[in-house]
Amino acid sequence: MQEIPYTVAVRQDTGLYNAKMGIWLFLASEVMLFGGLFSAYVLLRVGAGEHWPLGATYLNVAIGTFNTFVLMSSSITMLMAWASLKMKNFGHFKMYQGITIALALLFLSVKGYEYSMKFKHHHFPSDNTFLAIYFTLTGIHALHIIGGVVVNSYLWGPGSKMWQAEPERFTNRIEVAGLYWHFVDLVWIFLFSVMYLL
Amino acid sequence: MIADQNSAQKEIRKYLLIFVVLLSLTLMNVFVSRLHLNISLTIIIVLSVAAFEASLVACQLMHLISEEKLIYSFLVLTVIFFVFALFIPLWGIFNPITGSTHVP
Amino acid sequence: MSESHHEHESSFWKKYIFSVDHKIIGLQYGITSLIFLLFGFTIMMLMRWQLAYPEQPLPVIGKIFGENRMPGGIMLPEFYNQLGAMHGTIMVFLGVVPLAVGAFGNYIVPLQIGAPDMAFPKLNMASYWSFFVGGVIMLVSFFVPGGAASSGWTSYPPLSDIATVGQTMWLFGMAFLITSSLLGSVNFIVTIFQLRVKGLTFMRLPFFVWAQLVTSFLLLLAFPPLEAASVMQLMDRLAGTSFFLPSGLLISGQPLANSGGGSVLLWQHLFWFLAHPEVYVLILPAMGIVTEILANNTRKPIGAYKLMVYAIIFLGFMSFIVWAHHMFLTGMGTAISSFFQATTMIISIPSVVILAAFFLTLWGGAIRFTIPMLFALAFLPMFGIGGLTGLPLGLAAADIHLHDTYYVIGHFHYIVAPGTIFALFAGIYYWFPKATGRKMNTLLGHLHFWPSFVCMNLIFMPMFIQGLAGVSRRLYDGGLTYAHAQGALHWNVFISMAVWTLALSQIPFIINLLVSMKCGEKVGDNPWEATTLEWATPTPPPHGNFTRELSVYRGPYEYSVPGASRDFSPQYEEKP
Amino acid sequence: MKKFNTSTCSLIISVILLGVPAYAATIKGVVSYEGEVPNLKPIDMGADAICLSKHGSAVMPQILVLDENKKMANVLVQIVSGLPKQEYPVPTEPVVLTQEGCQYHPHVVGVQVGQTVKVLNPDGTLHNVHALCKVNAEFNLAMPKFRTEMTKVFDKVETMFPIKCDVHPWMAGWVAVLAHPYFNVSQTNGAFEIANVPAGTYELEAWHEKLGTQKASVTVTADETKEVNFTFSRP
Repeated sequence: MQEIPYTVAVRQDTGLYNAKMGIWLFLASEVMLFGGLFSAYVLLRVGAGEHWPLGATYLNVAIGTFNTFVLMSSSITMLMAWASLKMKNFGHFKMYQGITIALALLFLSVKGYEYSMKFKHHHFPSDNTFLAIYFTLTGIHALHIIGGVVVNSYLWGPGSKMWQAEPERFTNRIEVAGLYWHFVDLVWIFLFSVMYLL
Repeated sequence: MIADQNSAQKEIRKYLLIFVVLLSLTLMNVFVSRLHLNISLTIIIVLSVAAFEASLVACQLMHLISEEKLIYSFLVLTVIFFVFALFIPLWGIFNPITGSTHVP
Repeated sequence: MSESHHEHESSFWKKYIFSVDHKIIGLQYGITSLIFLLFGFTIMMLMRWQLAYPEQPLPVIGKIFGENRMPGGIMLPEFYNQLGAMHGTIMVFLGVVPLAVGAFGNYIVPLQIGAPDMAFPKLNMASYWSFFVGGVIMLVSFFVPGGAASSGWTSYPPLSDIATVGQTMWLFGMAFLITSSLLGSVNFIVTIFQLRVKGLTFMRLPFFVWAQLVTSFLLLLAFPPLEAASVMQLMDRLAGTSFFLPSGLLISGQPLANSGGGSVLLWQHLFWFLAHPEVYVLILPAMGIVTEILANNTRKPIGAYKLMVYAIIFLGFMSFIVWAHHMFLTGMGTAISSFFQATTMIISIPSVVILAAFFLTLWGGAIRFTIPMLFALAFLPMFGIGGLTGLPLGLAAADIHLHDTYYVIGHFHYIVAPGTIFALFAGIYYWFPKATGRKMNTLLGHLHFWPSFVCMNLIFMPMFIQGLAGVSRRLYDGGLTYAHAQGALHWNVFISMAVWTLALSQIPFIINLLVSMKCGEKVGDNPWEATTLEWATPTPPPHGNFTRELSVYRGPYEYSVPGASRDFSPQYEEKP
Repeated sequence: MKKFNTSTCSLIISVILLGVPAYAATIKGVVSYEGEVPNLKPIDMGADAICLSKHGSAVMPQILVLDENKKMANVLVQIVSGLPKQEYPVPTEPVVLTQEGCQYHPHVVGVQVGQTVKVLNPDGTLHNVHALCKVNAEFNLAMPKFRTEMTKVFDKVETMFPIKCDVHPWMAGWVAVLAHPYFNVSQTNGAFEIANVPAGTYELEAWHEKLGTQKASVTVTADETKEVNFTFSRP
């Protein structure tokens, strides 16, 4: 009775293993975090009335669209990584996971480039509440991406040794990391539409 | 879910299909935003397309469609409070004390 | 059963400091939060001197605070505001919540559901250390130039946006505390759902576990919006944005050079979206502890257990949609005020249901007046007074007169001090034998209980009188300069005397806590003859908790079951 | 050894003071006001009984203080260009700013960088000194009636910034933090005097909180006293 049950096995009455319930609860709290930020966005936009700038006035929609494609494809490759583990193909997993991390880093560098362009044109968060909420929202989102990259790289590098010892548990870890990553992509879909397109 | 090889191929083909759908919907959104319709119309269209994309990601990629009842209860609870957190502050702005010069 | 978990001789660090055992982490939380409670209490004693004798030098220790805090031993208004803000922050975020959820939750919940440990042990350790770092940041913020945060524990902008650097440290400290609570709540929910032992269905869960489950949901879903709000306030303070600074804001006559367009109400909505569930996070674990102790010491099952479970779930849900009753005076219209007034009235119903169930349990019980029972019994009327005095504040019309007066201070302190903290004392006396194998001394217990009970009332009852007289809260001189307050000023000296006596009456508790660890009366595994699972473990419970196969056969409070051999039939015994 | 050092230092200082007669020039003058005098409403100190009790008669605002022949007080005159670039010794005795009678005296004051400013509160009521400086660190310190004195040092040069009391809104003062000692505020008779000015041509600037600034250039040789007058009028 020493080892913690249901870390890998699924518990009958809930049908889940611990980590999956844990990640879904964490994602629920993330929904509330971005909920708080979007409620701020809505309040600021309504408060600003008509002189709320269109997204396109400050933001380059083309780069934003490209970034959305990058994140969506990284979401798909993350899924492929998990699928290839399910098919016991460790080589494919390493490849797809590597691509996911690379795409995430690409997303961050494009984001960094966008930020530097803003600062070069002297658009700072303190200019108006649109830029303030833009930098805050995308900044928090970028922090989440960095967190995801750290976890994914650990699972790609040292963490993948667990594949030999406990393949089942390692597959679950990738699934859980995948759920987090899809959520980050889901938030970006809303963020991109709200900030760049409206 | 992925029992053997050929159903695996089917799954992967489904994911790629979803990927293409997501890309096209995003492009459609960009196109709609360039039309410069009146602002509330664009908001409705763009947000509903984004919501559809998000549901695609959630149901298919995150397998929410075949998830346990317990996870649904957590998420329903969260969405209720999300809606409250989003719209009550707004209600506060649109319903000021009458007779006071309340500048939002 | 599973592979033997060899108890490798781990170093002192691994075993006690960086431990992943929920019991060690529980004790770490307990010790740290008790120290913070003591520190928060001493801060308030300092404030009471200033309220009782405004602008008179504090004898003896007045000099040690330095010239920019208490020149010549007399307190400055800035220092008083720092003490006020940090008293609230430390007591709520660093004292009561870590004690109620971190210490009791971590230690007792896995034992009561028959689990070897929490679902994610490493996450559990991370949550303690994030709490610890947050606490250190809060303490250090006293010594930065300009002192600690001084715009109340609610830190409303625009005042908090232009405050000194202490406010920025408060925000960083809060970020760590919020992370700690989030990690903790995920851990608790998964543990309660996933690691219940065979036979322990949801309706056989001890009520303490129910209380911790609902509390964890409150923490999980209510804290993130405050995290978002504190990130925005950090942006306001460091990046010069104007989330919470409306345009055309004048700071003592000078227009602020900011982009404006922000809204002060945005912070208040996001803060109170957390803070109201937070105050329920303070009270629910206390209700859980009192239930355990009442059942055990009346030798009777809890009255209407199922009803209480539905009541606490309904209470948890409702606590998310009442927050704007803290904001009746922010210019809200009649529609939104009446909505929140209605939800506030509705939420008082489940609290009354639970309180009534407690009183029902006393009816016809063979009451044993042990020390934990004394505290639990005192909790009932005190929580009753606290709850009932909240009703006028919940009604928008009455709140106009009572908002931000000492009436509010009396109301919530009645619930938190003689309510929650008495329940936590009861919990310490009740579970101390399980944690150490020794019982706390009864005489010292009485010496601690009776004066504390009397002083609590002497402190908080006059606050209602002051509040009704219109004395506002957070006044540096207790209302000295206000004509309407002159009639209630003498109560300040009275209350301060009671506060210092309350401090004296905590000394027996501190002695008792420290001394009984070594030389308290030795007791067995189930000294209180209780029925829940935590008493099935050896004392003190080893790593991995249960040494034998365990399953649950009946409800949590099967006392005086007709036909049973003893007056209690534990959950874990097949035939009582 | 220690004693020897102190004596040599004092020797050197005295030589400097004696041996430098070139600094003897002074710039004097009078600031006068031209045009019809606006009749200002007296300050209503009713909000604080203690402040009210300090004054027998009505208290006129310090924004425009004229004597009978329309000479202006509260005008800061300083040398703004032409001074050699050098470190000036910081005077040891502090500038005293009192809040006597719930008003700042002096209303306008010049302070050298690093010079201590002593703020007094003899009124027996709560004042709070809120300096709205942008270059120096802004501060907002309470002075309850038991805190009769407080010292502050400004460590950066800054042009005129307001000092306000958040308890009494009518109280207002102005402070300028300057790098050199060549400045003076005109008295009630409008007279100002800048002493020990080294020989050279300088540009003077007279500043008033409402009527703006005026410039004048002046050339002084050693031991000379130059007269420079300014007149302000309503825009």
